[in-house]
Amino acid sequence: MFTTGFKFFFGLTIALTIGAVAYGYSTGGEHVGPVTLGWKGGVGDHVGYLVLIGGAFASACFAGIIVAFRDADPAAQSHYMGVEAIAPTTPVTGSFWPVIGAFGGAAMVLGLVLGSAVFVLGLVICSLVAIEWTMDAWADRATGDAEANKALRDRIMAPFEIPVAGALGVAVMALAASRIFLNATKLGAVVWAGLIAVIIFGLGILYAARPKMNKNVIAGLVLAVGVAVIAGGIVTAVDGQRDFEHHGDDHGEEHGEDHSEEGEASE
Amino acid sequence: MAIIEEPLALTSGEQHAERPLGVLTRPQANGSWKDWVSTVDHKKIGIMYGVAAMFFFLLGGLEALLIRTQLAFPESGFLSADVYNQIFTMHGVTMIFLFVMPSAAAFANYLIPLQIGARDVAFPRLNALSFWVWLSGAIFLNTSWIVGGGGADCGWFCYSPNSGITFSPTNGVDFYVIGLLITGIASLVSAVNLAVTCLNMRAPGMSLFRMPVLTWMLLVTQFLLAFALPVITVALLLLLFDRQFDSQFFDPEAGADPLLWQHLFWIFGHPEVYIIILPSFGIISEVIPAFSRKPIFGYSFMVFSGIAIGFMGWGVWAHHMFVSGIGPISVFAFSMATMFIAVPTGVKILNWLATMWGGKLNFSTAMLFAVGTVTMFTIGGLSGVTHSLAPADTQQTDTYYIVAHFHYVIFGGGVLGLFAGVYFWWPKVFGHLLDERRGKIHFWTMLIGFNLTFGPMHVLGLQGMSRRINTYSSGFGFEFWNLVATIGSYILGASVLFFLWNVYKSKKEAPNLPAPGPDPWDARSLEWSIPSPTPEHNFDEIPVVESQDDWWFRKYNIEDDGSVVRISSAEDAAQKGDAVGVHLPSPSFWPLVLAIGLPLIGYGVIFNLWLCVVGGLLTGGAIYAWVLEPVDDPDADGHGHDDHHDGDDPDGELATVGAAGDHTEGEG
Amino acid sequence: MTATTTQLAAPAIRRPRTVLVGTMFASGAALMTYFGVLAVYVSERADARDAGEEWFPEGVIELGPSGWIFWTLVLAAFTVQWAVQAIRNDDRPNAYIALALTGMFGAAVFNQLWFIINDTGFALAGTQGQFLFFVMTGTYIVFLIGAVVFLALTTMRALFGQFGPSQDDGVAAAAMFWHAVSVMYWVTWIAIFVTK
Amino acid sequence: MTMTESPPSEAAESSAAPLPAVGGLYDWLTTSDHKAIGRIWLRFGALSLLFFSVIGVLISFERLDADAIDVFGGVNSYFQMWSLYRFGIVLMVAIPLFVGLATVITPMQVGSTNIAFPRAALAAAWGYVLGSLITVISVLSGGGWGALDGVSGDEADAIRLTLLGTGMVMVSIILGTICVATTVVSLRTSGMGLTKVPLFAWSMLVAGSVWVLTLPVAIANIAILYIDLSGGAGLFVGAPNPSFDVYAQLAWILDQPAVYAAAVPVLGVAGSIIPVVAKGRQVSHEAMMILIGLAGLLAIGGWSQPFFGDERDTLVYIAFGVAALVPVLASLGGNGATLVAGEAPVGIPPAHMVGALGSMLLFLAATAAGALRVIDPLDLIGTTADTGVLNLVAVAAILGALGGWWFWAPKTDGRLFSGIQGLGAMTVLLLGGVLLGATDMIAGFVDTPDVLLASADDSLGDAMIVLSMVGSIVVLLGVLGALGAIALAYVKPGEADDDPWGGHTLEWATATPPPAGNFAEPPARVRSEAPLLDETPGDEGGES
Repeated sequence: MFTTGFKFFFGLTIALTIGAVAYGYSTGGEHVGPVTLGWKGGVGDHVGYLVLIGGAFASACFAGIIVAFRDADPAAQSHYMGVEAIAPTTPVTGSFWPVIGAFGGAAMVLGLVLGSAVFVLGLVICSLVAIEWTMDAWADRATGDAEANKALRDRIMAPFEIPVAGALGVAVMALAASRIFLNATKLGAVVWAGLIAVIIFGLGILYAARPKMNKNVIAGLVLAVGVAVIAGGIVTAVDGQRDFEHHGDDHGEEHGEDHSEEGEASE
Repeated sequence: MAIIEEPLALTSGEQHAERPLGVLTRPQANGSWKDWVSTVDHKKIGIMYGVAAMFFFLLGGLEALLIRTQLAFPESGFLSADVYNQIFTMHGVTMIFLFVMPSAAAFANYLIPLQIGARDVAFPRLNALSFWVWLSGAIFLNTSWIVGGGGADCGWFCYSPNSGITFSPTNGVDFYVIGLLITGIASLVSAVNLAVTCLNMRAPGMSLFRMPVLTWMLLVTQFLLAFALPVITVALLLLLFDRQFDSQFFDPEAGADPLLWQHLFWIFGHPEVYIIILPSFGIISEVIPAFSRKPIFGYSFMVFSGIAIGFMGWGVWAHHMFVSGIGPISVFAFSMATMFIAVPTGVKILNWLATMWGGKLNFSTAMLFAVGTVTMFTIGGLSGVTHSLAPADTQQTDTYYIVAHFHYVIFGGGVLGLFAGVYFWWPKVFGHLLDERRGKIHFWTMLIGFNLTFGPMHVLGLQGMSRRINTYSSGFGFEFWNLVATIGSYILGASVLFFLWNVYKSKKEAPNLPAPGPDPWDARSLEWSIPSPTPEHNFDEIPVVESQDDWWFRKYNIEDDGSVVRISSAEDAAQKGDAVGVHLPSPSFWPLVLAIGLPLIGYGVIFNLWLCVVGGLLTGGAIYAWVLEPVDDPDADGHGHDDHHDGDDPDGELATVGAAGDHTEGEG
Repeated sequence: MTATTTQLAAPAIRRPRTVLVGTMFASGAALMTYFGVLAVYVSERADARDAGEEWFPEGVIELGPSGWIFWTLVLAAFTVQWAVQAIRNDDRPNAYIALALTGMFGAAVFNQLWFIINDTGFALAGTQGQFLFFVMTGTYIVFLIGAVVFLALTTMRALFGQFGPSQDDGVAAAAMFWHAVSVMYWVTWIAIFVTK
Repeated sequence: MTMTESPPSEAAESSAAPLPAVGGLYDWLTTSDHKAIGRIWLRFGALSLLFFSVIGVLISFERLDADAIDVFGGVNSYFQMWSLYRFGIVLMVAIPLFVGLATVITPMQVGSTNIAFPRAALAAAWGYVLGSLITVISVLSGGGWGALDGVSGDEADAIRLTLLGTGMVMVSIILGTICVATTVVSLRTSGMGLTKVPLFAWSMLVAGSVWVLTLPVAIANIAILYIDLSGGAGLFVGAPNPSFDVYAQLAWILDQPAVYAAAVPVLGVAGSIIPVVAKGRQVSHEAMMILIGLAGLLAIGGWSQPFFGDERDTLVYIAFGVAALVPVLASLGGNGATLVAGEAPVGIPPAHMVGALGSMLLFLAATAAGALRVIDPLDLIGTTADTGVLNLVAVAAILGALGGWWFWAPKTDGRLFSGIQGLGAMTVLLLGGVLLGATDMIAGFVDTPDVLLASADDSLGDAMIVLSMVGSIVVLLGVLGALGAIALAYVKPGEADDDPWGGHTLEWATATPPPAGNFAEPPARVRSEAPLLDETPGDEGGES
């Protein structure tokens, strides 16, 4: 019995295959090329032909899979599991990781252009997110008890998260403070040092007084850090080129290599 | 740390999550081989120690036979000088670190909890860790034959500069260093664990001075280990840095003290001798009273002399170095100290003799081995005293006289005692006796082979034959006694094989013989008050101890007129081993995983540091998993102290009912 | 710390096809990306041939190593299904072994591909053929890494106790994506290595 | 290390309770509720719509007289903005608005408690936001899809960033779409076979499949371009002078047939709205499904990449182009029939109906224009007809999305948008779209070249360019009106019932605004494509 989903995707397959063959012949395909994936004779315009055939292949896979699942009808899924009915979804806890992942992806994109440091940062963020996300997904379904799930998750991940977060926090603080100190005048540095100490102290008091931080404050911090990462990347790109001499050298080396390789290849 | 004291309430009809923590879920015993690799039961670990030690005994013995074969005739070309060096080094290392020490650990693991009336050692998973780490280190050490370009070739004490890259360019010494570091970790962990067990896990009424002598001697051994191993660890680390990372701790040209290694090694090395010998003393202190039908003579002298040895053992290390130029005052001081240490040892020998004196002696195989231990150790001890005299030692050093001496001590005093223990506790461990007739043949062939092997070495040594030479020229008068020693060594080897035959045959015959019962020897300590083989939970109910040799007093009463009257048969007095729902520590795979990581780190240090990352991840991951492994028992707030019953068991009351029916109700 | 984890309620059953359908679409997208690169590759190669230009220097690309990758991926296709089957049978040790083996095969493929890339001595800024060769293999490597990461994360969840007879979708999804990535290579193998 | 401090009974209860919403920024960043995720798409899409409408006006202004007017400062900047408008209006406005609408509505339409992979959907939404920002900022700082005058140097970096930003938007769209499509396939409520899903959900499955099969090909192009620009052989872009080639390689996304993919959901929106307006069932639900599927099929692109071999004169290209008219026309017919068969609305038509029908008309106009465009003798390819088709499709999609938003506002935003304001705005938008499309089509007939900043050869062309600018301003006005109405609805919320229109499908069985988990209790077994019509009279609205 052909299901609706199958009909749709298989229809796509047929149409795209016919399209591919027709396109092949109409763009200069010869002999049986267009019907044999170019086994004998040309297929015409390769780009169009291959994309059409690729689309046909992908939708054929879709068709095969979806008919194997009986369109993933709720009845079919329940039958497969041997139960009367399965609720469509189970509750999923809110999580910062998707948004951090998006920022990590953005950092990778920026890094691909701006420089490897930003890219590596993005990669690290994305890797962390992949693991954390996986563990969140794991914990959400570890047991049927949301409290216990949270407890299990914390039990597994807290031994990593707290030290890493602490180290990162200290690193960011140290880095930021050092930038300020380096930038300020001699007296200014002293003033800044006092100011930073007071701020830290104040935040400490605040946290001690209100240990349950407003979640929106946390959200604001996450967003701020994410923006800072992006902004940092851009600043590095704009300003960093003078500070970091290697940046220019890297390009030089790359070009040098390219030339030598080219020379070899042309020999 | 249990936070949810009660299991979470479930809506009726809901299913339980199968494995919410996946691999972190504690495995359950299910009767397969996995029980052995995940076990935290001190008895199983003890057995594994024993089996593995036996394997390395055979390996070390094979190496010994190779040595003796090479030395049987002058100018033999059987082994090259290089291979010979590797063989005798690995023989020494194997026998000491991979046979005698783990054998002692086998007895300690199996018997300490039983003798003090505990359900397990203090830290069961650490106990498993000790074994697996030791085994991984042992295997690592021996893989140097395959991947290290041969074994270590610097002698078991591996003096510098022989141990340096210059004189030992293969990776053999690296394997020696890292292998001993790994086994050292195992011994250290085990030492802490067992010492805590002795101190903290004793049954009610089991005061320190009611502990059996074996437990006492093992406790002293654990302290010796705990203080001696860090020293060798330091030395080995320095050597590792010298070899792998170009440091210069042992390079005199760079200003190093040439004697640094010797001091560090022997500060560990001499206590190590007592680490080897004290368990054996403890064993025969249990065997001799049992077969003399008398309590041990001078229990407190026995204990205190053991403790004295434990202290004085630290003050004699430089007697290994009399000829190294440490100066006359040092030599004198250490010479005196060495003579004094003979005193507590002599006390022990006299006490054993006095125990036997007037006893109703029963020369079972175990007793024969015990008596053999006393006599052979006396020979070794006396020859030892001869080199406490520095002038004599100057002559004897590095001759076969020394080899003869320490084999009489270690084999005669140590190994024979271990065999006494093997015959004595075999029924307790495996539920059947080793055949006595074959046992006696084993004893006599071993005794003869032993004396034939090592007796002549006294002569050879005094004749001036150096140890550690791969061959000798004819015409110095070494030929005859060397040949005799070689013949003796083969007899010794045959006796060991005969022992294995006895094990096999006895096991096969066991079903047709009457069961030995809980107390086949009419012995005195608590392990005989429970069924043979020991049930998984040891004691149905933790006994309340009222005197030294408590078990004996449950069988016998001393009347006012001094006569001994049997008040109960052993079968009646013994526990039945039928308690149900006893809470036991859950098994765990992580000790094994952690142990697998360590040799990887070792290989990494030698070959490629990336491997260290893999090993480190494995080890670190195992530690992490270990820490997070749940207790998975609703009642778990500790273990081994009292009878909990399983929350799921609707008939949990049975445990108490069953336990209440036995002796404690009547006597306690 | 929960004193016990054995007494907690079982998680609710999820729709068993959700992850698989999602992965199906994602695999389709991945395949189409790959076909997109391949299309340009083949097209430019045909143009170069028509113009009588040399695409690759003679003999630089050897068939041997690429064939090994082919067969490695054939093996991996079996091991990854072995993992699915094992998790369905609640045979966890087998599942872990199979997942680890598949990951190892993935690493092996990466290694071989890296060797091939180095072996060719091609340069990104070389000829059109060399450039597109980099693009092709690079794109493939990205997807391969993606598949291995998917497997690794799945393994992680399996190790922490997820998936089993009642819920094998995660492992099956990883397998599905793995197959899609294998298909990419098989197509590449024919398109680049066989019909150079 | 206390892990569970609450008593067991509480802990057990909490597992069943829906997750509490904190609200505010925290929810924006962490939510796992599809409605909040969809709102991220919708709101940022609305902002983008405003931005790109303004850009549209600016470029049409510049086009009036290239020599005299210099809005952007040079021909190169003009080209950058011109291409930004084209990519933006499709990839960052039209499609995201539909993805957002679908993220909110389709799970409810199929009776699911949430979208499939809510976290992935959230990541997709933010990826879209960030990707768009990266793209726009990089273009504004000198990037873009190549440069007409072949500038080199720093601009190469910015161009690469533009490409990657575009790629990030595409990946996010694919990810978001996969969540929606998977929801439609796998999370339907009991009894709802695939033939019984509401048309909007079905159109999202179709469009999603098309996007999943098409956008990756563009990503492949981007990958090649990126690597090429990063020190490749410079085969396609003539590095270090990135030129028009970058745009040319990607232009197929904005061209027939791929561009139609952005508007496929229009058919679904109309198909969902019209029966409700008509207060009767869709005349032939299955036929509509087939038509939507057909529209999707004919919108599959990627195979026609003129850069690699201009084969746009082939039979297949022409056939695709002409055939695209058919499903749209037929679908319009079907909806018309539904209107006729039902109780046609009396008096002022509701805004969403204008949006739905208007978008259908625009889409029809687009396909008609496209059909003309592919007819070889007319020689329209390469002229402003390209832009004409694009604009028609884009405005059709925007109008459709806004119509849908108006219709589903109680579910997306928990309030009603003003009907009158919406009606006005959409009418203006419709007019603007027609003007925009028609002028460029006519200019195309007199061979006014596309892309390049050049005056038409004749006065008709010039006139059309002026009218086109007027059209873009009208569109902007429409957009301003619509967004203003939405903003006003937040200032003065219109009271909204759970089911103000008498809807047919399950989203109207939830409360307004819908709670977390959507349905207080699982919907009753579905028996037709319009489950709420199946219920006994008087029992309207499924929720308690």
